[in-house]
Amino acid sequence: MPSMNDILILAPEFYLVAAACLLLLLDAFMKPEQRGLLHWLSIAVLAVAIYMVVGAAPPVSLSAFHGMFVRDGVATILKVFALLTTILVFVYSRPYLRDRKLFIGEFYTLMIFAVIGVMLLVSAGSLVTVYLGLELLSLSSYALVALNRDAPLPSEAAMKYFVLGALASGMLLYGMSMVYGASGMGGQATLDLAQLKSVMGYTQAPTLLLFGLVFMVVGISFKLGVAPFHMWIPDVYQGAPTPITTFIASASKLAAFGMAYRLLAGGMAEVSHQWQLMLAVLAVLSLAIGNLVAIVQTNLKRMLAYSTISHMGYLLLGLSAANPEGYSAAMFYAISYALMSTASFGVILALSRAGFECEEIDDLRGLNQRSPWLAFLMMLVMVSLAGVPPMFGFFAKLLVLQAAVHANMLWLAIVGAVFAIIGLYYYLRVVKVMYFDKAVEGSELRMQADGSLRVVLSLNALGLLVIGLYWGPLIAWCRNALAG
Amino acid sequence: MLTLSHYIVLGAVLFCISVAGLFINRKNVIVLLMAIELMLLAVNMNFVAFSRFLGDVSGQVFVFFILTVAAAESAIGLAILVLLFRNRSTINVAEIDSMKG
Amino acid sequence: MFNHLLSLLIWLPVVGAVPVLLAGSGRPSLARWLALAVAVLTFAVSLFLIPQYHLDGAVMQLREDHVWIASLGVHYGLAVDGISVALILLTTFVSILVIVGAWEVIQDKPHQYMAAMLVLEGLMIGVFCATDALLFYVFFEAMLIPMFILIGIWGGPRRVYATIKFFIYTFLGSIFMLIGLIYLYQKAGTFDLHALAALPLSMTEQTWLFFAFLLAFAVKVPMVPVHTWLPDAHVEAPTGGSVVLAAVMLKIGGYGFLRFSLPITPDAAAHFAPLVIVLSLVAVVYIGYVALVQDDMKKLVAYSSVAHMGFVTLGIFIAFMLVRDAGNLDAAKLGMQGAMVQMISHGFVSGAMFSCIGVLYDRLHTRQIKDYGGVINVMPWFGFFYVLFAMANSGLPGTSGFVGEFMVVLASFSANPWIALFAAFTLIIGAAYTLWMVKRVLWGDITNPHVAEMKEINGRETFVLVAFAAAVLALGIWPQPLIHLMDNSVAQLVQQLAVHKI
Amino acid sequence: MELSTAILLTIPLAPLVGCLLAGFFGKFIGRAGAHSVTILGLLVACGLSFYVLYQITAGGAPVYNHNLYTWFEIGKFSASVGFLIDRLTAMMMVVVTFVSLLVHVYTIGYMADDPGYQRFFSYISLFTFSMLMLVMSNNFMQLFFGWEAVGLVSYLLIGFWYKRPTAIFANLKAFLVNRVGDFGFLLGISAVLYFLGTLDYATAFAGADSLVGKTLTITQGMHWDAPTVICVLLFIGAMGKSAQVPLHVWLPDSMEGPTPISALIHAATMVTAGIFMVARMSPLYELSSSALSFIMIIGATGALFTGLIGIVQNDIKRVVAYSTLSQLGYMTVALGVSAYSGAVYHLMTHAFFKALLFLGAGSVIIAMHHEQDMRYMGGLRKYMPVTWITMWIGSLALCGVPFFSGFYSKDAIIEAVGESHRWGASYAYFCVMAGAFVTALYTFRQMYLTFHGKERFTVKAHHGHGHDAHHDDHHDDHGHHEPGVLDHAPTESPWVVTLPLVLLAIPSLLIGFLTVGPMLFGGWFGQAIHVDEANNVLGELAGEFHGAASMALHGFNPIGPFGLVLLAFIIQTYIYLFNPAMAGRIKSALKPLWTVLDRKYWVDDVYFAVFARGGVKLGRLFWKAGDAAVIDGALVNGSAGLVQKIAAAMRRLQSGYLYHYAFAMILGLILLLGGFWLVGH
Repeated sequence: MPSMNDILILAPEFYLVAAACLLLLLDAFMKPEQRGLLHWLSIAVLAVAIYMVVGAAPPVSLSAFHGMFVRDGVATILKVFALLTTILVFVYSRPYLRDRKLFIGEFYTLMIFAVIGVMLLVSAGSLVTVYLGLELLSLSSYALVALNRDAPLPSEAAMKYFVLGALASGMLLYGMSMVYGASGMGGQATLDLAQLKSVMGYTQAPTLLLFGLVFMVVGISFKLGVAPFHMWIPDVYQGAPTPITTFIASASKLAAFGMAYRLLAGGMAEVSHQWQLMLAVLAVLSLAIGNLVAIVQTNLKRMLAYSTISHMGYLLLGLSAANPEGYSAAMFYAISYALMSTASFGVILALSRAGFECEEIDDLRGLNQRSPWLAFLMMLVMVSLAGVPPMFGFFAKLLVLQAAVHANMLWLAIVGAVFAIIGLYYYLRVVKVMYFDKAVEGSELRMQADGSLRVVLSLNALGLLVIGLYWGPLIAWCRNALAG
Repeated sequence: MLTLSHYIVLGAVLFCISVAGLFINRKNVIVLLMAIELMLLAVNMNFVAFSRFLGDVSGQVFVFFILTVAAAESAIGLAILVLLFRNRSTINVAEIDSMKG
Repeated sequence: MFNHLLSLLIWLPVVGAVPVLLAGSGRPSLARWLALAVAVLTFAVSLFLIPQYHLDGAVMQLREDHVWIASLGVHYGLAVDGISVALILLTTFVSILVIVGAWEVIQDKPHQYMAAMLVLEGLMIGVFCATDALLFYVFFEAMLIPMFILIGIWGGPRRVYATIKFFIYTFLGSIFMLIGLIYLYQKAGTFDLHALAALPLSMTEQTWLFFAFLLAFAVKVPMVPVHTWLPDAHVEAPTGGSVVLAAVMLKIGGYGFLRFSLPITPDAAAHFAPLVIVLSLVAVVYIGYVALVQDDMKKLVAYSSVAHMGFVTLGIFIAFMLVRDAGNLDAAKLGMQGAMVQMISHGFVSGAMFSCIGVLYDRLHTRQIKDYGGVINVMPWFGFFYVLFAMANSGLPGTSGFVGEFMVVLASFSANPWIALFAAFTLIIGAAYTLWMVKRVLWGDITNPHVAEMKEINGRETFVLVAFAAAVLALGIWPQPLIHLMDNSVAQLVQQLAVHKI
Repeated sequence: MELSTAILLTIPLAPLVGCLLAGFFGKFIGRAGAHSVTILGLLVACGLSFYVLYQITAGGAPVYNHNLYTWFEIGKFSASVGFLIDRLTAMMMVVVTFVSLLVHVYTIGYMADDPGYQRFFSYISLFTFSMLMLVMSNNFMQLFFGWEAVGLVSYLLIGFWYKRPTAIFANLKAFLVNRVGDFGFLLGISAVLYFLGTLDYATAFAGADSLVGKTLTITQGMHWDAPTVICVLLFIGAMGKSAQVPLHVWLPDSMEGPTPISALIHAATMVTAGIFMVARMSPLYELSSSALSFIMIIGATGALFTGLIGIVQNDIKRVVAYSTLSQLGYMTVALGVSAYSGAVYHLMTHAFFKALLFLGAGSVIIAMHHEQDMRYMGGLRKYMPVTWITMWIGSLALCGVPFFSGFYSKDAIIEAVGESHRWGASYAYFCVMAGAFVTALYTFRQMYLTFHGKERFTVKAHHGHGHDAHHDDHHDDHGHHEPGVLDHAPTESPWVVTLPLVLLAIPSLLIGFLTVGPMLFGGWFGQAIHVDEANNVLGELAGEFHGAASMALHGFNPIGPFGLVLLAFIIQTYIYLFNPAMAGRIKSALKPLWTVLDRKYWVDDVYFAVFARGGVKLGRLFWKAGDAAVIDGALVNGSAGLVQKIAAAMRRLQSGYLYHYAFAMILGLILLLGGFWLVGH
């Protein structure tokens, strides 16, 4: 029987579920013109959730439901930033949704359910929880991608996302089943990650375990969008409505990191020497594919998709170090990436209007003439993505490279460095288009007249600079979380 | 007398069939959905087999979860399928390639 | 104020850029005056360095040290030695002239131009102050952004190619240095340059690190064969951009050698000194010939910059040969001092040359030498300055251009007469390409009717050129104060050369 | 009593002040203001120089050697700005300031209607300043400063008429050829610093003996004698500045500049800087007889062969220019045989009579309305008597006719060479003897063509506009003339022009007679010049010296230089006074020889083809092949293009088909499985 304690530990999640259902109910009884209220309500709901996550953050790691659910530092950090980025998504997407008649309750409820999925995933204590969290997140995302029912691209994107996602989770499950089996051979068969960690050492079926591991790595890589399991990323980023893309590029990347951390660092710690190398190989692949193919993109969202792939490669650099320092670096990277991508897509959202998606890189031509401030923000984001100091993105790169060097994978760090140079090119191209090209006559590049969007977006972009100048507390937080 | 390995092999075979179904099939999306279901069944087969032979019930519990989720999954899948057909008036996999490169 | 003098110097222009930016394109003159005010203020503050820096005190002075990232032991550490002081003064001095020089020349978004200049100034000062490798790297890289913008927005027709080439070239160089720094951090657990200098390293490690640093700074200097970004950048950059680029930014490469290659990898540097020396001599001779045949004035001066910076690297690395092989510390100091003086002097001379070309360009909107000829007929005063700076560029005694080259040649003869021979060749080739340009631009009868309509330099331009001329002559006639300022620092650097780390 | 620093400082600064005033405020102070301030400055400098000379010689002032300020000081190395005033310096100061003063005065007349009047005065004052810095220096650094500074002014003055293509070509050429010399000079200074550890004269000379036996390793097993290396390198500098073969090519072209500076810079002072420098370094040069042989041979070659070219010149200034080259050769030879004081003495006398000749030529040019071609002159003596007479004095001095100043210096040099046993001395002796003959040939030719015979110009009222390209080179921008056609008859020049002629004629005539005893044979220079006993040829000659008069009388010796001069006189008199047609016949008879001389042994052509054109070709090759093709083309843009290609190729993998995506995943899975299964086993 679940004890009161269990309930308390899961308080934020339970609260969000309840809130989501209420919002759904509310939406049903609401006149369309009152939706603004819904918008602010859901933001408030998430804000409160953040408070509950941080405010009641336990000093030590607690677990509920016989260890199926863990609430520790890592979980807290990831949840906070997942919720935060979701709030950002809400703020950025209101004008966009308004212009496209998508300003409906489902969006908010589904998003909140997806966030719940994220929260479950990042504090999963057992294979079952991982699966449930993952599916809750994925299923909501599938639906969200298809939110715009009348456009062809979103439905195609949704279909691709769904099929590949299902395949990936199928593989993940298949891997889980083998790991489950392997754990039984020589020890007590278990689905609990903590126990897996301890029994893995004595398994009689190393091959079975290895196969299981590979299948699980594939599942994780898919979620992260690491080559060669990245194929869905460009199409989904391009096809999905930009707010959803933003969410997939931010919160669900945090979730993916959390999943990787729970499964590999948690369950599979014993065989880290094996998945370390796998991740290294995958990292190189994603760095190459992501950076190279991004160069030839003309569609901004698609280019950012490929840049995501390369960034996930850098994230793997940190993970593959397979030590707390590496994990913290990777988490730091995941956070930085989440914030950078919200900002970059935020600019797109701020510029797109009814009938104008502002998807093409050339759409930004002469932005500096039309709206210098927005151009400046976008430049900050691009420079940060490129990893030029003193931006947040640079220090994230610095840390993962350092983690790789620390783990005696100097070669990997050098590969990362080389591809950083190639990556620089396409980010600079965006700056070039905004600053050096003349604006096309009659193009009305205006920032959406939404006050909250303007303020929050500015804060988000400037934050990249500010954190870059003073990133000590954040990295310290991450390190403590992983040390404890 | 059936041993664990028989079940595992069966599971593997099912899995392979479903995977093959996923990328050999050039026709129609519904086949994809079926293949996915089949894959989940392969997984369930593994879990049940392991849990039975290793004497641990949690595996079978997991299977229930999977079955439930699978139901939801296929529901969403079909929904998307409907959308797709509404927008493109085709469910031919070979024609869903407007985004590439 | 004096305990945070350096921070003040760095952040004053950077923060000062904000109001300039806020002035907006609507009020250009306000933006200009604000920018000028900030630049002058910064210069005034930088003048306090002279009394504040005690020549007979410790080498590194005006220290500021705050923990920046506690968990990684990264510090916000600033300090200056004589060399930094000289370079900082150069920076603040040139920045004023750049802003004055751009006054009404820049009509398109002047506020952004001025702001970028100020930010650039601050970051460059930061580079010269940083005692923490990571902080240095941050300034070193951040510098690229405003420069990228400057060339890209206000540059010439091929500005995009040039500026992206510039950015990626430099980034390529420095990213490997970053790996090197990370490696050092793994060993030393800190980015503090002083600690890194004390860190013992095997020859293999030193070699790898040396080449990582070499790549980073060779691109910046630039040394042959990684110099090709410079001509493009210069040709396309607006006058102010060129001036800052040539006058200050290139020096950061030479400065980097002093701060990184020498103290951290002395043995590798000593071992590969001949390589660098050969490259420097190639820069002097080969680039000299290349400069000879340029049709574009800016390109010509850009190439001559490469040749002159060759003396900087030569002077620095000749010191290794002198200390390690000949044990001749005084000659080593002579060479090192020569390199430093050459850096400062080249700052003035090249800045002045580019300003002159800017003056011509503003009138005729071409930099092709063949479009000019007989300019002296219509602009005698300009001609005076042009000849003066040309002579300085070809190393005429009495101008700053002579001092550094003279000292480096003297020193290198003590190392090996052949090196001196090739180095001294600059006397001939340098005069050849510079004065041939003067002949074709200034002398002769007017052939191009547009030249006949050129106006004599106005007060603003005169101010800029006079300022440069004063600096060039002062340094040429009495270099001792500058040398005295850097003496301790150079002496200490030379001491470090002798220390084996293995 | 000790010389005061203030006075010494005033000497160079006075002209500098004049220069700055005339240069920067020329507009305000006007022409009169410009020449007054500069001449005033020169008067001050000249007067003080005479005072200093007096103090040093008669006043018993000790040698002055002090630093004004430290230029740089690094470790044990230092360079300063300071003065070393001994008899050598004092004499040079007097020569420089005196000639310069006269040239200033002369310029008032010569440049009267030139738009660049103020600029010109500013330049020549600047030159005086630089030259004084050069001669007064007490260390190598300052010497090099003056060395290059005079080069700069020469550059500016040769190109003074910047509209003339020939002028701006000549000044670039002059500067670059001088730079070739300075290249060696700089290395020489480096060698001094390397071997002697100092740039200060006194210290360097004191330690000079330590050089003996030191060597410089050029390559494995190849060691050069240190003194020789130093001396030769330094002398290369002198070769540039003093226009010694093979770096002489710039001097004739420098005649593109206005005549006053030809007199001042390219005859009297700057070009003798090299001679002065070597004399100043005599303690070093005495250490290396091989270097001295080298110097002697270079000088001898110059003395003869450049003189030969003078015979075929038609431009009156170029004749004088080539005679200058040849006379510089004489001085150099004297240096080569360790007769330093002989060289310096000839330097002094030459300064007077050569300046005189140039200014006289200038006076003629004024009279001929800037026509410089002697073929359109003749019979000028009745128009301009003063010029005529003074020029004759100068010419006879140049030829070394006894009692004229030139005789004493030149004859002494020839004697000294005769005495010398240095390797190559016999060759040198032949050259200087033949040189004396050649000198006389072109000198008399010049005088006859200019002042004697019948007039080859016509005076027309109308103003011709046509002009042919060849002679245009010799025109000023004072308007063009048909050759030999004058607007109005030539007249004697104004007093500002003739006065300097007279003032120069006097020393040309007398100074030798008066000073030869003490200066040449009396060891007048004292410690300033150091000669080993072994090499002291002048010392030996001093033995046979019994007063100036008897020396002159001995000079009238038909088998000897004078005989040659006489012969030349007879020949030329016959040809140009009695049988003018013959000149043409000889020319055609000796066509090949004439061509050789007219083409100046093709030296200029070779240099231009090899160094100028060759350099540009090489540069273009480096640029296009090295920078453009290899570095930028192949490496920079090449790699960028490669990346683009790869990217374009990889992009196609993203086909857009679901089953391809799925397949990619499966493939990845299988690879991972296979890979790690293999790793496992």
